[in-house]
Amino acid sequence: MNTTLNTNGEVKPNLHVKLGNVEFKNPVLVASGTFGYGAEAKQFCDIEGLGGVVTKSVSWKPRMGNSPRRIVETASGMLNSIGLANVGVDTFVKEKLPYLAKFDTKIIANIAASSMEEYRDVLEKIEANAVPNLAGYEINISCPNVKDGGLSFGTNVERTEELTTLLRASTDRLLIIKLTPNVTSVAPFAQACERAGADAISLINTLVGMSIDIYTHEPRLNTVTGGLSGPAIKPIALAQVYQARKACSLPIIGIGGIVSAEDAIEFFIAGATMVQVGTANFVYPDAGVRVAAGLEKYLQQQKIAEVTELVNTLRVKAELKAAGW
Amino acid sequence: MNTTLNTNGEVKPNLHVKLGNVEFKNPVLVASGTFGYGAEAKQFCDIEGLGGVVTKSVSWKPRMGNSPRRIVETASGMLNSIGLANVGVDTFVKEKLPYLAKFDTKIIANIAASSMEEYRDVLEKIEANAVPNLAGYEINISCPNVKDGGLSFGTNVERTEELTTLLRASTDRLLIIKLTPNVTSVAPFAQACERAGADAISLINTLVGMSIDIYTHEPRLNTVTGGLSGPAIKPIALAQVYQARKACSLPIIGIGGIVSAEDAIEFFIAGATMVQVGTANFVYPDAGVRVAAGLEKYLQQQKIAEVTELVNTLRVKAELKAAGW
Amino acid sequence: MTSSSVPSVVTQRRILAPGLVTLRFRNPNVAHNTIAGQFVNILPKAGFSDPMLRRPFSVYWTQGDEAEIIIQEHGRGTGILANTREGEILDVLGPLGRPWMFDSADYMTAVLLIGGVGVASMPLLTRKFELDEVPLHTFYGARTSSLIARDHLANVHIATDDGSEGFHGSNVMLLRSYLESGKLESPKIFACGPTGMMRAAQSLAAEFSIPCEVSLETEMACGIGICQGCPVRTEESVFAVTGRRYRLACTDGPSFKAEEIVL
Amino acid sequence: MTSSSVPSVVTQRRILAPGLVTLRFRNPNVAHNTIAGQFVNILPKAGFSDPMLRRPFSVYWTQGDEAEIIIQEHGRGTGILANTREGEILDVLGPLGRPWMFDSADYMTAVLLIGGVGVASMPLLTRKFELDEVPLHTFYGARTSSLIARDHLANVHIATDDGSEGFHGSNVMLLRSYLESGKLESPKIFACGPTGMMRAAQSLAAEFSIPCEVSLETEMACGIGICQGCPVRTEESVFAVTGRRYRLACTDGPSFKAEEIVL
Ligand SMILES: Cc1cc2nc3c(=O)[nH]c(=O)nc-3n(C[C@H](O)[C@H](O)[C@H](O)COP(=O)(O)OP(=O)(O)OC[C@H]3O[C@@H](n4cnc5c(N)ncnc54)[C@H](O)[C@@H]3O)c2cc1C
Ligand SMILES: Cc1cc2nc3c(=O)[nH]c(=O)nc-3n(C[C@H](O)[C@H](O)[C@H](O)COP(=O)(O)OP(=O)(O)OC[C@H]3O[C@@H](n4cnc5c(N)ncnc54)[C@H](O)[C@@H]3O)c2cc1C
Ligand SMILES: Cc1cc2nc3c(=O)[nH]c(=O)nc-3n(C[C@H](O)[C@H](O)[C@H](O)COP(=O)(O)O)c2cc1C
Ligand SMILES: Cc1cc2nc3c(=O)[nH]c(=O)nc-3n(C[C@H](O)[C@H](O)[C@H](O)COP(=O)(O)O)c2cc1C
Ligand code: FES
Ligand code: FES
Repeated sequence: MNTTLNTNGEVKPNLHVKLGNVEFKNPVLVASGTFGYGAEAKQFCDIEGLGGVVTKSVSWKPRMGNSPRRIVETASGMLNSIGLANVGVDTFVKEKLPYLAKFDTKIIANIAASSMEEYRDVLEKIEANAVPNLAGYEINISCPNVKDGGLSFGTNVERTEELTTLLRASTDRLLIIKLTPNVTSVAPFAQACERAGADAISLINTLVGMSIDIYTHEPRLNTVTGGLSGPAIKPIALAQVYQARKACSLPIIGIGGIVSAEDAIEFFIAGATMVQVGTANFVYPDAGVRVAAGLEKYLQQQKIAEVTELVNTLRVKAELKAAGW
Repeated sequence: MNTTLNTNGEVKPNLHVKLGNVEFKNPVLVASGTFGYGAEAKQFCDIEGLGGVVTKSVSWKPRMGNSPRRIVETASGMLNSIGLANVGVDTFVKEKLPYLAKFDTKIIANIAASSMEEYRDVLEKIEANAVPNLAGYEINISCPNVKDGGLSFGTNVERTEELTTLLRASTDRLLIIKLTPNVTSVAPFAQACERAGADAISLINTLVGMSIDIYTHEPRLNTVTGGLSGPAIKPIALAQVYQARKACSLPIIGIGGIVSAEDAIEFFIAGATMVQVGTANFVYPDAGVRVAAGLEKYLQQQKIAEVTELVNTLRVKAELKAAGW
Repeated sequence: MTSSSVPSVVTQRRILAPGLVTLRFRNPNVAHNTIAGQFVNILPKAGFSDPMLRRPFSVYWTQGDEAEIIIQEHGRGTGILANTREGEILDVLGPLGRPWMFDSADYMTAVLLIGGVGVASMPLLTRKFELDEVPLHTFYGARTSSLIARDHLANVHIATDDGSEGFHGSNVMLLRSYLESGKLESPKIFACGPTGMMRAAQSLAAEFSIPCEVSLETEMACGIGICQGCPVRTEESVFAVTGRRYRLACTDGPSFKAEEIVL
Repeated sequence: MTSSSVPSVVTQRRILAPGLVTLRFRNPNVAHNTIAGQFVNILPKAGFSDPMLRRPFSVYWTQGDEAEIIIQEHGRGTGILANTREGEILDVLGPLGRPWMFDSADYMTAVLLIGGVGVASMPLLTRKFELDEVPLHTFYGARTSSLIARDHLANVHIATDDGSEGFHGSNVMLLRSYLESGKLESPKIFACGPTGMMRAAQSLAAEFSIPCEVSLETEMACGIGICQGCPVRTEESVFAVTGRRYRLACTDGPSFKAEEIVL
């Protein structure tokens, strides 16, 4: 249906994906907190080349963020302790949402809060000010670098389920729960989201990490520990997506260390329907567009008509499957 | 007491550390599974320059290991799925232990098993064949890449405590429990080990990770998922050591991504009494000796007389401490 | 149109002193559009993730289609970059950041206060002042004479820590003597250097009630305002008015009014 | 005494074909002690962890205090190494691995079966046979004529996939015709090349009941037997006798008796 021909008369692969009843032009989103609210990166990235923009976590009140130092480069990754610095939901709906509404792409509003009620209030405020391309919400229950950043929800199956149920009642748009990798097993969380009626889960958020200045004996980050992201964590993210894929039937949005189309394809094969590009935006502000372009090329070379054909195609040998891998 | 002068008449820093009543010549061990049984690396590394050798996990019976492919390089790290390939405890006590007994350094025998009884039997067999420089045991309850590799102990606080109690009864040598990072919080595990009478805990073992060949759609490792190690995981390891340090008063052996003396020093500051060098041995077989040498240099430059003065010296601002960081 | 990072061939590498080099590269966008005070963000090794992040460098000079940076070897990233050879390709993103606020009407004499590699943004600023015929004094402090990058500066008063050239002592002390003597008519300080020097400049400006702008170096993940990783703490007075506790060094800066921030 | 990795300065770089280069470096230990079939393990970029692991290369040639390797660009590690320039330093660990088993008494004619960059361990083997005056035939298969590394080989029969030189087809087919004609007296095959070629060599050797040794390439983390990351599956018969399911490519190999392993 969406099959078209490119200039060489070859079939142009179809990158469209559907999540719930929302159609995205491609499966590549930019991750919350790594692309601002769109305006910042606009000069460097063709926003309409993205499947969508997940906005920086927004909370009820504006948050100043943590005091410096907020970032530390590590081997193939970085630690951050931004502290959910954000403009607050009022400014978000007044300025940020209308700005993003001008682009032909989808918006997913990421919400962080420290109580059930705050999550709901923020969501309802956005819902009341929705713009046409607002696809839905991503609920951040997994921020490791503020003390009230939702991780108390993210590491507790019951609270995850309760929160999801509550928010489900407040919106018909996409409800996506963003899970943390900082748990023994992601499976029960994925299942809790499914039971509570989420449309999808996204994973992973950052891993708890730390770095120390050996001359001052001080933690390099102001908050002692922070969140680890970037290529270093890709193998972990991929394993968690795979484990979530086996545990539930919700669509999964894969996140973690994606820099190239090849990285994204690993996530599709492991079971993700869409992906988000995070830290890579800091290196190439148009990383998401590059990933989408590379994806199209790969599909063409592999003669695959639809990107959705890749999803959940991991070939695991029968004997390993039987043994529970 | 151990203070000596070097050729320039400067004070030579004292690298000795004590764990229980065992004295190690320096706090740098080589990690289990990354140095064989000593003989393999001997040509490339002055074994007596190490604080000690933690031997490859040994089980009751020999294990062939997993079928290829067993290793995959990742960004600043590697995945392995060796599958605890080892000679079995019989050969271990007949050949490997006597070989290592010839070196003036300490041996820590790492044990992996799939049942309480197997752990105990292996330990008692080694105990019965102990050599003078056998300092004790490291109990691997955290191998992620064999289905019966102890991770069922490592992710269950009660079983961790039970196993530790059982093994404690079988030896007066050092009993070190090696913890997994694949849990929501390491704190209860550290505390369980302390309650059950362990002499120390070591952490971290590898993180569960995965890599996929996007052309065959097969997992790159034969076992689908494997264990991630190397510099990529250092920030995570450091955070876990810090969290364990706050949770219990057992000595900690820090492991994860240590390549240089600077890396090791971060672990000491975070609260580790000793460290282990793992993956780095694959790049520099004498990595442990290099770390010890670098450590001595740092202490000299910083005019610190004893390496033990570094331990647990993280400076956390009062307001952060109060807030629970 | 969006502009992204551009492969830029290195056309010249000069070694000024051990660990101090300049790299000239072809990048018409940076060469034609940079205003004094802006910076570029350069990837130490494209295609590899250790090191992963770009490194920020002030634009030191521009001519035709080429731009130049000056690199002081500091850690691993600058180590790689400083050893780039002619003909190699750099991955350059920029120009980024806000320029120096040279257009304000609050001064008549420009005072450039330079500490070490803080010189990097001064040649373009000097060119601007010369074009606009603004009287200009440059107080350049360095550890020792051989570390001074002399190109494209004007009316330079040198101060060295070791007394190997010019005034023996700090450039801030030297500037103070000029201020005390009243030799500088309605001056504004443009300062870039180590934090200690910047703080001294901040107090000096307060003491003499003269405008002062400081260009800061903070760690940056992105350089374009999307990571929030480069906060600069604002003074209570600014916070009271704006409600903003922090500004971003990469997009609100790198230079700030000295009285508005906490160093 | 322990020997560790040694900084080895690159003294010569030759480009044989696009993506195929040789590097000669100074390393007396490797130069004097390598026996044909052994390899070195080289760090793509010392001090950085992406890529992290060493890359194994057969020792291609040795002379005086210098050793040479031949690199086929494959991925990121070989990409960096192949672009090393003269004067740069490589971090080289070796010689490693077991040499070719050329000393066995089970043959009179040495047959070198080469596929592509599998040529790497053959020059030293050729030198050994020439020294020992062992009759020698080399069957060298390549995609096309320009990819053939001709140095230091002897009695070479070429086969190319595209027919651009020598026999049009595979070197195994060419060898088969020699074996069938009985031209080779009591031969032993020494094979190194792509897995397909090695399997073909394995069958050929079985069919003609002649000894055959194959040199394998597996992923390696350490190259010295400490990681257990490079298993080669042994034949059931070997397993039955030795109880070992796997051998290690790095220390038990890289070359194995063809009949003892599963390819
Ligand atoms: C706006 C701006 C302009 C700059 N202009 C110049 C210039 O013209 N010439 C020059 O030599 N240097 C300049 N610097 C400093 C330069 O960016 C750092 O020296 C460099 O990033 C250090 O990288 P490294 O890998 O060598 O050091 P490492 O210490 O290994 O770097 C580790 C991390 O810390 C960051 N970091 C370390 N030191 C600094 C620093 N001083 N400022 C910012 N980040 C730092 C790195 O970017 C990296 O993320 C500038 C910095 C900024 C913010
Ligand atoms: C004993 C031995 C001798 C060799 N001799 C030569 C030689 O003389 N000349 C030459 O050009 N190549 C040789 N190879 C192959 C060479 O080591 C690989 O091409 C190289 O490791 C690929 O690294 P990369 O980073 O370019 O590729 P990538 O695919 O990016 O590497 C990813 C990982 O896979 C491993 N890997 C990928 N391909 C191979 C392979 N074929 N063999 C082993 N590991 C691989 C890498 O070492 C690395 O760990 C030899 C391999 C072995 C085991
Ligand atoms: C600087 C920074 C800020 C982030 N802020 C948020 C945030 O506000 N909300 C959120 O849900 N995730 C946030 N994240 C997590 C990312 O969205 C993403 O889950 C994580 O970085 C892993 O992906 P990556 O490796 O591609 O960066 C942030 C990550 C970084 C690096
Ligand atoms: C190839 C390989 C094999 C390992 N085998 C074992 C093992 O047998 N027993 C064990 O307790 N840990 C084993 N480990 C884990 C290491 O001892 C160490 O905990 C981990 O690799 C993290 O440290 P590193 O980053 O320094 O490698 C293995 C690690 C690697 C990479
Ligand atoms: S460096 Fe990213 S916001 Fe300033
Ligand atoms: S490569 Fe490590 S054992 Fe062979």
